Amino acid sequence: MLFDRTLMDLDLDPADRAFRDEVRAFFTENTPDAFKARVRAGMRLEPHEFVAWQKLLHARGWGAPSWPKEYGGTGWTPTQLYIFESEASLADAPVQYHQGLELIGPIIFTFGNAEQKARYLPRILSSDDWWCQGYSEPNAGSDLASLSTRAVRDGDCYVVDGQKMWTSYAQVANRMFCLVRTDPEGRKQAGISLLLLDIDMPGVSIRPIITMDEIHHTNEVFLDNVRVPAANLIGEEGQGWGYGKVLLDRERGVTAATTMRLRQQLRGARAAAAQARTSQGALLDDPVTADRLAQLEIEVIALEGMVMRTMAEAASGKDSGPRASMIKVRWSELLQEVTEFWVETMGYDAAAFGPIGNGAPTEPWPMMGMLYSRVTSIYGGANEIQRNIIARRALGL
Amino acid sequence: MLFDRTLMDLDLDPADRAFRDEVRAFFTENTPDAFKARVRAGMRLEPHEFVAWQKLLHARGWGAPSWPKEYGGTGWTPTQLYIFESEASLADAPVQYHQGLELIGPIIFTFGNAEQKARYLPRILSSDDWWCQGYSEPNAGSDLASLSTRAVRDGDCYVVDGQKMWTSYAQVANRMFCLVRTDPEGRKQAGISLLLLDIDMPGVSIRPIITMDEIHHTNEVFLDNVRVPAANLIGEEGQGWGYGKVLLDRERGVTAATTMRLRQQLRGARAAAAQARTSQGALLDDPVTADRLAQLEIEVIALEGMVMRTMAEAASGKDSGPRASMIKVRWSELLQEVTEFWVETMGYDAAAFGPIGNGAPTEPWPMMGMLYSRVTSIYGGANEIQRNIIARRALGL
Amino acid sequence: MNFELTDEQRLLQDSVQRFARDHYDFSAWRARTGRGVGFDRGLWKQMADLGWLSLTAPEEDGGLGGSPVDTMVIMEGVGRALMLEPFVASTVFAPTLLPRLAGSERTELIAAAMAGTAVVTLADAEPDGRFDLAAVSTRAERTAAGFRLTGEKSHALDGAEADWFVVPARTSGEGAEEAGITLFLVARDAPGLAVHAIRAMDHRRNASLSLDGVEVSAGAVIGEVGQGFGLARHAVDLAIVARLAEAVGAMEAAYEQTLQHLKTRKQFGQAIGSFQALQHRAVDMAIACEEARSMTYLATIAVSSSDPARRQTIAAAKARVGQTSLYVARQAVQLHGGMGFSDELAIGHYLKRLVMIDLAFGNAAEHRRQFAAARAA
Amino acid sequence: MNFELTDEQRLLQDSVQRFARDHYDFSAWRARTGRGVGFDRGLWKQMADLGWLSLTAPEEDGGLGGSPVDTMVIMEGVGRALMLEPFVASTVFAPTLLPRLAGSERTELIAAAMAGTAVVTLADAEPDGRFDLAAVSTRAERTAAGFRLTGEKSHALDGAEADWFVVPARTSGEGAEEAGITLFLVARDAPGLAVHAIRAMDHRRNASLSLDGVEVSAGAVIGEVGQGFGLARHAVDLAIVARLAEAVGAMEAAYEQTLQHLKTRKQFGQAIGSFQALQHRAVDMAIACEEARSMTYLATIAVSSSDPARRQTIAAAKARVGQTSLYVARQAVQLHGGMGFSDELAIGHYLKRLVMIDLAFGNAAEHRRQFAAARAA
Repeated sequence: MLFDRTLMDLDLDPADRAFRDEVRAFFTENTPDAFKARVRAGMRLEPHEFVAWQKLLHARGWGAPSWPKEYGGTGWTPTQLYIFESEASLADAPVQYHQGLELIGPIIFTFGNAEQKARYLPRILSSDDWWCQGYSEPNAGSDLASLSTRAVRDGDCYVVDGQKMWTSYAQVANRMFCLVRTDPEGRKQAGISLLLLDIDMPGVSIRPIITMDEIHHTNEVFLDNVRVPAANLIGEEGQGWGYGKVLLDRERGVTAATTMRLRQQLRGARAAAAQARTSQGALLDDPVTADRLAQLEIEVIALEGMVMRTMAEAASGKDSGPRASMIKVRWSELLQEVTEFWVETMGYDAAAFGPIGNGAPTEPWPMMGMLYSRVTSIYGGANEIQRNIIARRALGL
Repeated sequence: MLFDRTLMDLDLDPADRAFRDEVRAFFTENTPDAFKARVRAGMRLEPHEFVAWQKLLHARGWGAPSWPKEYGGTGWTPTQLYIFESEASLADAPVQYHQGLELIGPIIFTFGNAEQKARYLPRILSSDDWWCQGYSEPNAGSDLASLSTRAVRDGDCYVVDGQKMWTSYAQVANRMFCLVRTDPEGRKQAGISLLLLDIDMPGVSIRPIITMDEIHHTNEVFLDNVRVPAANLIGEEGQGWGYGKVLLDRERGVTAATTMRLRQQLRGARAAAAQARTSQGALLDDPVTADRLAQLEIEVIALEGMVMRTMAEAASGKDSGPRASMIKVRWSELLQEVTEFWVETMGYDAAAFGPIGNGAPTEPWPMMGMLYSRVTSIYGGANEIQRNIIARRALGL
Repeated sequence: MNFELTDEQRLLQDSVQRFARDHYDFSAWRARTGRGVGFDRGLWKQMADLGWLSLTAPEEDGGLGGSPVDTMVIMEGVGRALMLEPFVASTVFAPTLLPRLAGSERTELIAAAMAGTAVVTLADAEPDGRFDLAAVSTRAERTAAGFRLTGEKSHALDGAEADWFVVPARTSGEGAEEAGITLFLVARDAPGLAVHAIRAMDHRRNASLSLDGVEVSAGAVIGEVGQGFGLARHAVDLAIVARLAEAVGAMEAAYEQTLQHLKTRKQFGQAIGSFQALQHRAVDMAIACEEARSMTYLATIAVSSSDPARRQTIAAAKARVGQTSLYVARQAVQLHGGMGFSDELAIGHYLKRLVMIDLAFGNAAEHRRQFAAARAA
Repeated sequence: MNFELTDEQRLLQDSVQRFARDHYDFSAWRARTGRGVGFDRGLWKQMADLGWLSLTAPEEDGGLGGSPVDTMVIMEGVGRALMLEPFVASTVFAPTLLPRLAGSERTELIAAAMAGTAVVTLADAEPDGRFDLAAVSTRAERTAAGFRLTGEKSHALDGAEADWFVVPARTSGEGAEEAGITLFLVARDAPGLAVHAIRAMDHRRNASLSLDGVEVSAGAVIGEVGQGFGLARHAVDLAIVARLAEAVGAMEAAYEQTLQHLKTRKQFGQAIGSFQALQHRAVDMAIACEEARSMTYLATIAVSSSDPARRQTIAAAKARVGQTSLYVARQAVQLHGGMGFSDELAIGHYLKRLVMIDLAFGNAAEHRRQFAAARAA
């Protein structure tokens, strides 16, 4: 059945088929059971689990599926990437943590100098560095160009002052890439630079932000007179806005891979519906429930089709235009609907979030996944911003 | 069952209950069978049928349910109005044609002079006059203030030149109320006046516009050097925008009554689903079909609740704020969904629209009703404009 | 056609609002939930002293004999302030069910419920029955002294705080038959009763129950033996209607805070409420609030009527308030951006409360099903 | 993973576009439909001369042996220009079904279909079976010379233009059993056959049929006796996929015209496309077009594969293209305002065509049901 195999069977060539078998075997053998329930609900791993997973993939030579071979990547074709992500999804394997691998890594190998490449890239692959992202600020969320964190050149250092917001995993990171204003004059987008910081530099302090799912994913980061060596500047001073935009586009691209994971959430929801009892039998045998699940499955197939076309176009060197933004919009909407459906199927079991008192939740993954899904239409440019971007860039409105 | 009685049973007092019985008897006895299938699908009557229906109501003393007694209206309470509309709906009785009765009539009795009242109001009640509305223009649809039809004072006449668009039933009307620009200077909204024309005045010509439902509802009206007596000006010159806004608000209010008719379309859809066969039995017995119909019925109940609150507030002299616009938005959306559902239930019967050749359709009411419903979210201020109005006037955005 | 509150109800509304302002602002709420405190007995005593818990108790038992509209007034305030106390237990279940208690503790217990010293709730569901109130497989065997109860209950609203549980059990019949269900009052400390208390995402503290040969006296029967279904149905319908008012209070608060946010939050150099797409979203939220309030009024009027369409109206209202309130709460989070997703604003907590209100006694999908079934009947 | 057209397919695409530009602009379309002309035999001959009708016929019968992707290329153009000719009959039903004809007319008929002088369509449904292809109660009794057919057919796409009908009838079995259905070729002028031609809202001219003891020879059987269901299923699946491409062509045209309208139509002193709420609507329309195109590609690849998920993919595509295309067409009307509702612009006609494409062979709700059933199987 469609959801238990990959769509790619439609026209895989023998080499790709062999690759698929290899990947499938790897995921089947190596995905820890402890990850599965959590991953299936659309939740992220614990940080130490992310590190362990990355080290496992790196050991297999698959630490950077989307990077060129030159920097330690796999150099895979889009078809291979699609197979890799499909099979990961099928095995309830987690995604890799993306802020080093998919965001700053490619910026470093594209715009960084030789020293920066040598210093940082291997430690991303090996997961010895954990990078966090210093983009948003309290008054610069979707309107990133309004950022006000300042970096003033002083000898061979920049002195950085300001506040970053929504810095995911700053509490476990040892590195941070940061958009700062190096020139306070001129247009909002001008005068922004991209700096690399070490989290243990004096003047960096972190305040946790607890989110609706009762998890500590994210933080405020205060930068108070932080002296950053000028050698940590990426590319040219004042060109950070351009690098930042490349990076935001890449962040949306990451969603294409994540989209393949919607099947995980669908499987979870289907299993929950099969397990749920009503006075008439299994909830999944209720035609209305089955119909609603079918609608979600159908929408996921359509979105996967968009991902396949995007990957195929990438393979033939064509620009897919706004489709990455479209996929981000639809993926987040569907993740929300599927996890909502899943929680609904649970009936009164969904009332069990945590123990009495102020203890931590007892791993109520579907409910946490449903709550977490709300942020996927906000982060990386809210869906309203994505629609603005599509209207302007692609539709010419 | 809820949909076969009126909600008002919940708390009707004995006088209202007696009134309901009287109205119910009237509609049961007087609604022509020929109207019913058409009315149920949400379509309008033929013009001669509208006239006959109005004369019937007028003879019963119910020609103007919403007017004060002073001008020949019923002087009913909002509860009585609600009962009247509910019972009309239950009997598949048609609505009254509203452009004279609900739009220009109230403007005349509010802003007109004694002579205008005496001349026009009785002929609206008796349906001896048919009024059409000269508001929209090719370049002034939702943006009505951009209208460019000009009226220049010349002795005891205005000379009118311009073009009106979407003039419903101009082809059968003998009168037309018309927004014209009497002062070309100043702000767009200023310098607009409200004039009453006779359709047979020299210089008035009409071009039919056939709409998607293949019906001739509407027209372009060309005004070429039309000499209109200055006595036909309503209120003061240059104040037409204010009158026009009152009138547009009233037009939205008309929708509250029309909302009661959604039960007709629901009954039609339900009957069609009960009649439609599948290889498993009646379509209505399919749980998914029944569930979708239930959703529509529930949304209609919610909307009727909004109408009831609006009427109750009107009775106690409170302003219901933006609820009239909200009801217009939701009514049109629901009319569309219900008629779409109805057509869907028909299966291949919905393919029969008309005879081969260029003959008229063979009264395929549900399909025509579904197509006609598309304009209900456009006319009287498109739903996008309604949302703008609500945001500005009620939400303060 | 009258949707106006009486003068007394307006005073009650003021009293609830004042109480919320003085004792229940969001920072106080957050401090309490952060400390893991659910039910605050001190506040609860004050609420009892204000007469809120006596409002709907029968006059012959010292209550005020109030109507579902009175409960609605309180519950809107409860929703608005995200209050954590067991109002539905005390203003719906206790006054509806205790007066039918066979035994002599009735007067004493009603007095305790009104004083806030005893919380009584209903265990409305079983693990294999989902939301079906008639799906009772808990068995009540007759004993010399009364009955012995054995079975599982998957939900009792505010059960973690309850001193007493009303437990439907089968004295005859099987499956989901309505006949043969009897309601029993069971003390929390009854031997054989295990109360599995759990915190829900909205910080309310519910429970599931295991009954392993719990002995009760004949006086523990509520209503007639074998005739408990109708009573439970009526109690749950009243509870549903009360929860709808709570939902309306919560969703309107979330909507109002969002409207305020749209007017004050600036991006790209202007208030975000000046962007048309967000304006239209706010309008759709406003329409959803109007629909939910209208539906809640209809259901609140219907629940104490003899209208044969009563259950249809309640099911329709539960379904539509569930849908509209979740729409509003989700959009409220979305329009607040990252902050809407944080635990530090009330917005996310409104969403969580509304998810739980939609769930309890059957969600929107379940009530659409019930509506369709009642239509067809 | 390859969604690129071949060079030949690109040439075909150009040819269809050129033909549409030269012969099928909207004013020509409107003049034709205004005169009540559906099928224009002159244009049809030209299309045949261009080779379009031979494209998918088997090579051994003089056709080009083309694939569903070739049909897709033509059908997109058909949808875009709202063409009225019976393409599905001639590029799907004729080349799929005629080669299995038992009798000797096979070669001659295929040649006539390719030349555009014979139109062959399939009567896919019966009044009591809704969209269920297996719900055949039309009876085929054996006679000395062949079979005698009696029953009702509720739909034959483009049936008003057809010279021949492929009629499923029961030689054994009953109800909605797949076994026992046999396909028969029946001439339009066969005694006992009444063709009720009707115009649909999209100006296509379909038919329902009454068969009252229609006599056919043994040579009129298509495929094997009793084994017709699989053949009909395959023909309908190919027809569905062709119609999806037509839907994509029509919806994209409606979307593009709307985008153009947003850029040129001015209100309140600015292009209406500068209003954010309309921009976002246009984006949602663009996303819907992307979804529909992606789904159509998947189904077009699947229909000729041996993938066991083949029917699931086709059902999913039919459902989703129906939903997305109707969304786009309805919004196209809405964003055009009053003019969108008039008969004078193509916009409303795209909506009507897409309503009929959604209907034919089962609408979105039906195909979601089929998808769920195939999932569960």
